[in-house]
Amino acid sequence: MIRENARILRKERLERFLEDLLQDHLVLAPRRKGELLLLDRIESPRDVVLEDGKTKNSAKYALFPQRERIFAYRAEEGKVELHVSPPAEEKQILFGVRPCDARGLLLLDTVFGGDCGDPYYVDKRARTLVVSMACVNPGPSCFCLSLGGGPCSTDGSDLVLLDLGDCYVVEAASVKGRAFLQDRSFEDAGAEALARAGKIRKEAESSMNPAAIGEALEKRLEQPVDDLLWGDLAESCLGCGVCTYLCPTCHCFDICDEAAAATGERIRIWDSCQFPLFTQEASGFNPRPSGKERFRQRIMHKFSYLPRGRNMAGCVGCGRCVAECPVNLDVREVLEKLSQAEAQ
Amino acid sequence: MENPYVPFLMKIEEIITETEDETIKTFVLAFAREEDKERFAYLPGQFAEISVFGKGEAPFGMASTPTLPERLEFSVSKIGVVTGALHNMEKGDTVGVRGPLGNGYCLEAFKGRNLVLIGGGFGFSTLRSLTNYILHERNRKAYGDLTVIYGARKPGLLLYRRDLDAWGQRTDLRLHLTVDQEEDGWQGHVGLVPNVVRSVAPGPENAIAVVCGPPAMMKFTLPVLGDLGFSDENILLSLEKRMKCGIGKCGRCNVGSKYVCSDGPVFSQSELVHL
Amino acid sequence: MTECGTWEPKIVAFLCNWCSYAGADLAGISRIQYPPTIRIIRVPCSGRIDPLFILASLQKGADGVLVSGCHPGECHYLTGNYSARRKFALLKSLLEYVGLEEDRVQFSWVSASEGARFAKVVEKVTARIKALGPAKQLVKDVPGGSFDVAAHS
Amino acid sequence: MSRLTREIREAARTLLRDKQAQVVIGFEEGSLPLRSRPCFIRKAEDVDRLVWNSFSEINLARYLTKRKEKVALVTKGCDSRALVELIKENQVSRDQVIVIGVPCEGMIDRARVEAEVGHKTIVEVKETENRLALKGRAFEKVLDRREFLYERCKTCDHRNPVLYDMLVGQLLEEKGQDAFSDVEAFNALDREKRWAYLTEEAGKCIRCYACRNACPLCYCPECFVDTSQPQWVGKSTGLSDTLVFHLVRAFHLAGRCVACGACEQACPMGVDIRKLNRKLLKDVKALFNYEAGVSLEEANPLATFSADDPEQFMVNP
Repeated sequence: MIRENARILRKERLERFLEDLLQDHLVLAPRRKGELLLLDRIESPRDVVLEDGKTKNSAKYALFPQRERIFAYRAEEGKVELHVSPPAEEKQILFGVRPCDARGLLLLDTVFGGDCGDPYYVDKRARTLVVSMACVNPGPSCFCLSLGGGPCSTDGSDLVLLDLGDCYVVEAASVKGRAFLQDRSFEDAGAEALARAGKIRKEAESSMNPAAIGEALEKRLEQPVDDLLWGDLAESCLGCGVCTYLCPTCHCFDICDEAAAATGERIRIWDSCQFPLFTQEASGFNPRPSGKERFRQRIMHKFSYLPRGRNMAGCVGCGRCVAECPVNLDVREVLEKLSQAEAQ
Repeated sequence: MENPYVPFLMKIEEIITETEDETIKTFVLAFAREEDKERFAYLPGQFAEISVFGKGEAPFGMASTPTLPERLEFSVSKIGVVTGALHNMEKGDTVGVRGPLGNGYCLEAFKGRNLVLIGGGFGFSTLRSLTNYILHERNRKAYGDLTVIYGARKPGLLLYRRDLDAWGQRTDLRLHLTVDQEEDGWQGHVGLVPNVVRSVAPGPENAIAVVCGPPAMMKFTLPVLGDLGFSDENILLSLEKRMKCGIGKCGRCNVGSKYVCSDGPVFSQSELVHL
Repeated sequence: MTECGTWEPKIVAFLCNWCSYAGADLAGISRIQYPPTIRIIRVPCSGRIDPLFILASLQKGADGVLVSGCHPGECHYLTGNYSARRKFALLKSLLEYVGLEEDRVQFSWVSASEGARFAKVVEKVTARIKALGPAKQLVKDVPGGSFDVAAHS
Repeated sequence: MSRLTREIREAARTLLRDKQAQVVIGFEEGSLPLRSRPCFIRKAEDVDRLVWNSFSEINLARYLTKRKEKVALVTKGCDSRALVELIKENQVSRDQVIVIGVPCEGMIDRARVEAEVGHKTIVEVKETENRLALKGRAFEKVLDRREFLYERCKTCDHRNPVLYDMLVGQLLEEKGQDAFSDVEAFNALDREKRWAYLTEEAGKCIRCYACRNACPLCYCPECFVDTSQPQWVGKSTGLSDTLVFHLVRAFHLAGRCVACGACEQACPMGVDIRKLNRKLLKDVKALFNYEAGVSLEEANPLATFSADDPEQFMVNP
């Protein structure tokens, strides 16, 4: 992963580097707001907190915000005018996101990109440079390795930084990243630094114990799972939206109007498959009437439908749903139980 | 790039109250711009999202036929927020339209085949579209026998009476209307759609059955078609789910791994048994 | 509007059908003058008032809300206003606590025979709200995009 | 193993073995350090999963409504108060629940512990008596658990369950009455400061409804934020809608909130939800002399009245 083309960014130069970026970019980076560590816009390099692990919100927040206007309208006396805002032009940098979040963008790319793409996402993605910070110290809720990523994965990133203590090894992971590096003067990483980087990476990986989630589970989920098991798995679930809203790959949304007397706007907002209203029809009929069906949908969508349809699981193992679930309903255990459940 | 979430505007040209209880109205919409009309090339079975500004959007199948491209017609049952607001609108008002969305009936594959169209209640709108398409003088020769079986709870709830009367006069279409509750003067069948399908017993040879209606009707019609000898590949269903984006992104209308909006809404029974 | 100094507040008044609404009616019949600031919504009883109605009014741009019912002991439904009074006490205190301008939401008792009192209540409520100026705190910001909303109103 | 854990397991074993209860709802070890989580035990041989520790924070009364089985519930003070309200509101029948009462010495606020170690990754936690031994990848630290309790636990005056069918451990001495000094202090701030604080807190909210769904008393089949005809509250994270959501939710819990803190501990964004509930707790006590979840007989303060209730806030021309 860390290859020949790697460069070095000395820590004492980080502040200057960020200041340069702030000149002509909107920079989003981990920063503290009270006790919360959030990926949010920074005004100064001093706002950035790189050592404290992953942010509460995931990188999707920057490309698929919770609320987005589709258009504003004015409707009077049967006449309607629409006003669609032109896209912003500012370039943005996601600095210091974790490899799991960067990898999550690949899944969002498959959903929002491609034919009939989502103009908001596609436009922002094109304007965004992803500079991720490799994890040297994965936490107990992390399970990126189990899903094909890793604490130092370069998937989805343009540049990846790895902390060597006194400096960062910087590696370009995309064409965009290479072009970015070329424009700036960095020292080449010497053999010694690369060796240290490799060692740190190995240590980070070996500190995790990956459970096998993958083809076996996918195969298993092609066969029906006992409805009673879904009931058991979902028994403690509160049916809130924490797991889906903080997830870097969950992307379900709602479209609704917010209206004043004659004007208003149509907005696109996050929605969650865990909410009863998500599928409830106007007649009151709900194809997923209870928490059990909604829990099943979340798991099946992530670990069966998406792998089948988009060739990538809807999970990158960031562990936010594990750590932030109010009742500590651990998806890793759920998957393990599903893998072991006998076919019907 | 084109923004698939932004509707174009259409004017309500006519509002037709379809049912005696006035809960279903058909809205006839006129294009405001020629380019919208040209872009809106659709097949029977496709749908569009209709916007009432300030209330939101809801999906409706086109009830009109592409053979009359000047107008779009949507039949709307007054159930929720958007449909309620639509019912309060008047001739001359403006709505938004996004579409055509989803996949319609595969007309190419229907060519030369006998067609059995089975509809119930409100679900009949896209079958009306399909029927009128096939009956068009340019198209009729390309298709085999056409049988239409359509049921409602009572005669006053049957949609498109003007079309049904005209179809009844024709010799190139077998029309079977049925109601659950008989009324004076009713000359059609009495009984639930699945039972009528069984008694009419359309032949499965070289035939495709298209079913659209309430879930219960579809559920009980499927085994009847099976008994009559229709294979799963030759049974098409048009599904309905709560939808928002209509382009397979917002995540709510899936049946298993398929989205009703972008993979459907028309599915063959053989596809559905795998979901 | 505000700029010209002729600003008049918009006040949503929830009046109970049996007392305060009749009181307002009497004020009208008796030709008692009071500020034309209120938009009346008739409710069966002050006990029907859900705090949500009050907050929704403020969200939609009301500068103030007045809720008025029968005097204690005179409720058409015997105790509706007593129950309401407890709700109102807690709501008033909560809104104040969170820092909402105190006089935006006000409560009163006006009977069917108190046309003059009704007019005085509206005067007092209006004066207090006028002193505060247009409401901003809970107003839901629904932009009209590039449309200049103010220019049209 | 702590004495309470042992006694809870014994009680559960007996109840399941004698078929007095079909399910025991209690706590088990969580999958992460500093966590315990709800568990549902239906077989006597599984009772050894049950634990009791400083992380048994979730209000398990949340799991009682709409349940058909006969339940034995591991119940601390605040859970029991929620149960009392649920019984009074006819959501749970007293006969359906066997209350395994557990006197509670307060739960640990893990956010405080995490802040104490500078947000370094904690991989292991051991609790013995009042000591909390933390282990990270490159550090070890021992804390006094009493210093890291939730605020609400520090001022809690119902550490013992208010009703129980069996008791594990020993009743604790109750602290004095809550003086609501936090509410007083906040009230003393300028109005603009109070509003600024509340809007900042509401600005963090992501409308995930974890607060509502974790609350044992938020059991409405359809919440006011979810109604569509009329749609009272917008669905987006606009400040106005978010504030109204929190204000009205707090108000719906007036005289019912048992101060268990389920809402704040469920909130992933650290919104100070209890700010509103605390004020209502204080007012309900001061104005109507009522404390929720303490007595099965006393009527809910908003379901009753007194002829001389305060009304000095009314406009009097």
